[in-house]
Amino acid sequence: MCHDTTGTYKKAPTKAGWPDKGVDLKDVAEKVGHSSRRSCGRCHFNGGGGDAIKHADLAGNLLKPDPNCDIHMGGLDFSCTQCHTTMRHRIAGSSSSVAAVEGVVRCADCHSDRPHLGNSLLDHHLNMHCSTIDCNTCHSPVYAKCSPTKIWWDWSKAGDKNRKPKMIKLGNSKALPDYHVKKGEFKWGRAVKPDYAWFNGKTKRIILGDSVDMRADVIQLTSPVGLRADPSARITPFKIMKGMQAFDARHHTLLIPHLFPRDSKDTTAYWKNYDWDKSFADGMQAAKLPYSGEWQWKETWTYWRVEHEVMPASMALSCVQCHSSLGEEKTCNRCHQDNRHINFKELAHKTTDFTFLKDKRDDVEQLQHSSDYIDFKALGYKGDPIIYGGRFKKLPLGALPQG
Amino acid sequence: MKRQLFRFRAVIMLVVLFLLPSLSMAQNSDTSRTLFSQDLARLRAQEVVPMVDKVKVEGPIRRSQRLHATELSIKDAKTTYFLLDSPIIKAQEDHYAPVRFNHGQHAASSGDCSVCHHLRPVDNSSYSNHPETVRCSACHQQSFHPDYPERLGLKAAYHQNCIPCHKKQNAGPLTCRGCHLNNVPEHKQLVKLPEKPDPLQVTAECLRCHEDDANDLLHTAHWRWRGASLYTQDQSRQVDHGKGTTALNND
Amino acid sequence: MSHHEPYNPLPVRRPLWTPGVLVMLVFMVAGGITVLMRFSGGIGAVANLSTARPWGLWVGVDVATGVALAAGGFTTAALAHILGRHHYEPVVRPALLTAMLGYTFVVLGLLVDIGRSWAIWKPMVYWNTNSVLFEVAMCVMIYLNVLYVEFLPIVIEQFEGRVALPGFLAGLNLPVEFFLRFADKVLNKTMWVFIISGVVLSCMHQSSLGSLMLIAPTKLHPLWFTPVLPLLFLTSALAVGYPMVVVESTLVSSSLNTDNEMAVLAPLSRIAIGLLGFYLVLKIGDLLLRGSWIYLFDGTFQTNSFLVEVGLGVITPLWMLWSPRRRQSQRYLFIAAALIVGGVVLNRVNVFIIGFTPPVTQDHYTPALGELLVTFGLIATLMFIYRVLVTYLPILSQSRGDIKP
Amino acid sequence: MQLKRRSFFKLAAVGAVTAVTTPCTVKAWESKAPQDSYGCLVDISRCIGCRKCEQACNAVNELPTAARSFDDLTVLDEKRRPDATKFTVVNRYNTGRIDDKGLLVADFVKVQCMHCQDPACVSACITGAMSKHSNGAVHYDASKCIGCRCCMVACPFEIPAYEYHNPITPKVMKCTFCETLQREQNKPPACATICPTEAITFGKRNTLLNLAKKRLHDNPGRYVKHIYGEKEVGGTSWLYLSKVPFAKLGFIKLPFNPLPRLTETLQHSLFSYLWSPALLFTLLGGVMYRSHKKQSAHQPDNTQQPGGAL
Repeated sequence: MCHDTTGTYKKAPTKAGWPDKGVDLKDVAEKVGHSSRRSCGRCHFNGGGGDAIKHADLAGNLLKPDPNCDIHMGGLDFSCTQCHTTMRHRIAGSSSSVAAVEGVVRCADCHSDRPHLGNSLLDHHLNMHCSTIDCNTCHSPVYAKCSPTKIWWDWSKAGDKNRKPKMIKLGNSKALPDYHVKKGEFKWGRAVKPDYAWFNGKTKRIILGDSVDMRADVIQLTSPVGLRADPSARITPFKIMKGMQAFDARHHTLLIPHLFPRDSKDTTAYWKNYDWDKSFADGMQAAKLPYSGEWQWKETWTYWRVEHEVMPASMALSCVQCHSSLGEEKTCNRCHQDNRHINFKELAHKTTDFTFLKDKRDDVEQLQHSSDYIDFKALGYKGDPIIYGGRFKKLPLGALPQG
Repeated sequence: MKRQLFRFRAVIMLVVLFLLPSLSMAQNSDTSRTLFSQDLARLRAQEVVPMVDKVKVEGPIRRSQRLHATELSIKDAKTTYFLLDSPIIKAQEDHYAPVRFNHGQHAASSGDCSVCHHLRPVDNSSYSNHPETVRCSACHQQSFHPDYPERLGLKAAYHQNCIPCHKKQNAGPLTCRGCHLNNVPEHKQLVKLPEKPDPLQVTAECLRCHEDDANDLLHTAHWRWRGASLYTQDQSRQVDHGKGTTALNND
Repeated sequence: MSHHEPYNPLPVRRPLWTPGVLVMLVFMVAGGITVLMRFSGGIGAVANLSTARPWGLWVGVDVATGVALAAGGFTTAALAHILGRHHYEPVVRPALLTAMLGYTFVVLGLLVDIGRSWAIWKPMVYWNTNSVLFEVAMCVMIYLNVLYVEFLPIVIEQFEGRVALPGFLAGLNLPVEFFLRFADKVLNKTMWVFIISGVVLSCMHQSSLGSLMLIAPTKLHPLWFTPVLPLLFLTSALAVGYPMVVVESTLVSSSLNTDNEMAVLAPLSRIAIGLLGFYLVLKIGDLLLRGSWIYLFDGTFQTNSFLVEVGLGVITPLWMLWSPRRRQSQRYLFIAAALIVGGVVLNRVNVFIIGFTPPVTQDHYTPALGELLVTFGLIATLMFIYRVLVTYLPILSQSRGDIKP
Repeated sequence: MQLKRRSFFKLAAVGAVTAVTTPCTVKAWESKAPQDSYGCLVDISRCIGCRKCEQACNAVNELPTAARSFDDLTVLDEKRRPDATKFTVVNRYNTGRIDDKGLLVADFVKVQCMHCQDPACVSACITGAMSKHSNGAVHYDASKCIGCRCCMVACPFEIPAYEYHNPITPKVMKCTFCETLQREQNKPPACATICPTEAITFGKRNTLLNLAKKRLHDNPGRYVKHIYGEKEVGGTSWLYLSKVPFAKLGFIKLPFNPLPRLTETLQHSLFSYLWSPALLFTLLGGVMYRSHKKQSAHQPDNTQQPGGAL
């Protein structure tokens, strides 16, 4: 599977266990090679049961990526393992969705902690940002650029055999259903602006069998850990996968449904019998967890960090898209008194070139000229740090509102 | 002869460079990637420049001073990305996939061209642009050259420049595989399987040579669907989490 | 020595299958099985040899010691036939037999030890005249044939005119008879060439066996490594020749109840003292001259082995045999001779095994069971054949004719 | 036994002539080292212990698949020696050398046949299966080998290994200097070609010696002032430069004399044209003749002994 270079290897339906009978195993074995975007993507592009369903930034388009979509894989033809280095088959990378870790990959591993290479003032300021802002914040300003992803999945609506799915198109994407009788109701997103949160590398997780606080409006199955006051935390972009899932009303644990029928005689599989109770009973039994027989639908969020699909440097967010204060008349020259040869205003007012997203999203123009990419107040600032000071620097630069 | 060959190659390169923008403009954006930086780098890697006969030997400090005096700086590094895949090395052996070399990154972090470009050719006529910083392969070509016994071959020049510095700076890749993948040997001859083998036969055949790898694999998170979860809040001491245990809905 | 007794070698008419012989058979079978294992699984299957210790018990004992202890053959021949001391003839034939069998088994031992036994003929075609081993091999090969020729008259004496091969071989009776007659006639005239050649060849390879190790100055312990090692090997071979005859003769006479040869052995031992004394002087002189005596008291295994070799194997017997009175005692004589033999055996073992200390790997060597079994098996076979041959051929002197029951 | 007067004198004359004439013709021992041979210079300070040389050696010489992958550097935890399945090994030595960060720095030493200029194994080999080629290689010819392992006894570096588990056609196994590569493809030994840092420099031995001296001169303090193999046992084709004293890296101190000198001098001065055996033969013949005559005079009836032996 991992070292197949022919692309013909596949597993029998349910995509697990034995290889499909039709595969020419001899041919596959004779052509083994390094893992590739294709072999890794076989699993990792399909998180959630299909292409780009859950991952915000991994999808089948990365087999032949547009350089604008992913500069590493598209422009420089990187394979996964060139960043996710392996040691004795342990593959580096810390996923936000799955807890197991066998090494961490950071942009700085290649780009260093001072990744902006020039020695201009701008480079200096950008490098200073690196201790507070994750690289992806600026360099992956939108996620799911090239393949639409699900951003809402309501399991509770599943089973309505009469409901006809409405087909949606996002930009020039193919038509996407908003409903599937087996799976429930969806919302799709494309070139979505991420949610930003402080993140120090650790994730809070609900593990199977954990009881949750049922009084909460939203159950956060995974959520980033980090505070503004935490020096190791940086503002990091996330896709929040939202949806409705079932919890055991008495044990307050997440319920696992049995979905895929084992065989033609299966009476409990939801996708055959459409009976949640039987499905939960069977699923929880398989997981060796208690099931009380009563369930309750709750909204759940899982945070998926946006880390792939880095855009070319020319498409990174520019200063003014977060720092609305720079959009005013006085810009960098608030501090830099002598103008020298730099046109500060032009520099500050420059906005990102999102023309690449034209056919991917309807409101590209609006996105391009937004100056509120990061909601500083939500992240614990009083407002734009240029005005109110950074998290460890009490240096209000310029016109601090009096009073 | 060599020089002629070089000129010929240079002409081809120029043609390619001129055609490049028009090509990418002519086609839609989906195929513009066909000749993006990687392809350029690939073409550049194939060039073989004429060998420099004589070099100017001076101490590292004097060299550094002179480089500064020429006002040559990092900004002059036009090419930021190289693929190290020279036919010079391949002529002797071809065991490894090309190495990505971020020239810009290295130039910026060292801040001093003379760290790597430690000598310059005495005769600079054929390098009218930047005689001070000719590429590695201008001096370092064939290993054990009978006429230049003290001169390292290209491969050794790379390694002797890269490895000690990475170790000293404790930065960048520190292992062999950090820089280059090895080429997978042709398995057609190695694999001995009957027609239509059953999966267990295939596994046994793989294990014939790769038993250690198989053992390694059995301990990985990708096999066990569990593993150390060091970055999970309050569970960093638990070592048995993974897709098999998390509450994500995976069907 | 004017009154030498008439000497009358005769076959020993005594039952062959004694308990002692059966014990030998057990060793022979065990050795045989080990040899089969060696030729099916390789040397590594039965021996503890390694890259740094390529030579072990087989070379050290089967070959080097075997050659040294067969020295009785040429020393007695030289004494009795070249120097014309016919008084010593009663021991010449047993010594000749010992030498012949000894060398035969050296070659058999070599066949087990060398990796490509089938290629043992190659040195005859491919010559490396720089190689000491080449010289040794050529000498041993020729000398072995010389020994066979020297032994032929004994066969002739027993069978000439009486050849009666059993069964279907009877057809060959006539040719064999013819050959024996012819050989008798030719050898009668040419035997002196073989006798002198035997001595010359022995001197050559006995000394060269010592030169063998001179190629490895870093490996051979300085107590033994000396440019005069070939001379030491030659003198020690000369010195051990007669004591070996004494030991062998005493063992045979006591186990087969034949004559004891004290009349011959006592004067032999007098010569042995001289040779042994000469050997000791050379050895000590060499130690002093090279200054290697400084190693003598450093307490290592090698040093202790050297002390035992010289102390117990040379000085003690020299002291024991010094007095003519003690020389006349069969027991004293036997013990002293046995000590000399032991000393030379230990010397060869020291040079080839114990003193061989590869400095890079400092690899140690302990003989494997397989090596011991092969060595014991070979020795047992040798003794068995000796026993068979003295039973059927006129070798042992029975001058007094009183064969005890 | 009959020793005829005439035949004895004939023999004596021949013996005496050889005995007198030959010792004069024996020349002093001379090195047979090839003058324009190739060699390799191993700069231990450049070796990074990657084991690529082992891998290349294994592939080129078609040696058995190694039990552990060549990428597995944990094998360096123990000191290894070349054996029948590997012609070269790299060993790691921690000599206490410390880098500028205070971390221990290991040194790596490649071990293989040194291809001596006057090889002891070649001198010792009974059939000449070992030979020194003009290109510098000490060549092993299995077709002449009888398996006596005298080469292994003779080698001061304890290099030649043996296929102890091959019952019928075992071979001596050692570095071949990739002679076939050199001859047929004009390529350096595989280990030198693959070495990523050119820790192994291939070239004419004389050039390499000059190069080594230049490195010693140009990098003061970097190396110990010794080129191992320049003079050891009369010189070796493989030369080593090191940062730390060689004694700490498993190199033994060796005499500068070529090892075959002693035995070959002995052999040739004693046995060239077989003068000494001839002389001894003559002498013994003389003694025998005298004692024979004396006895014949004393005992005119001394006929042949019964049994004819003597």
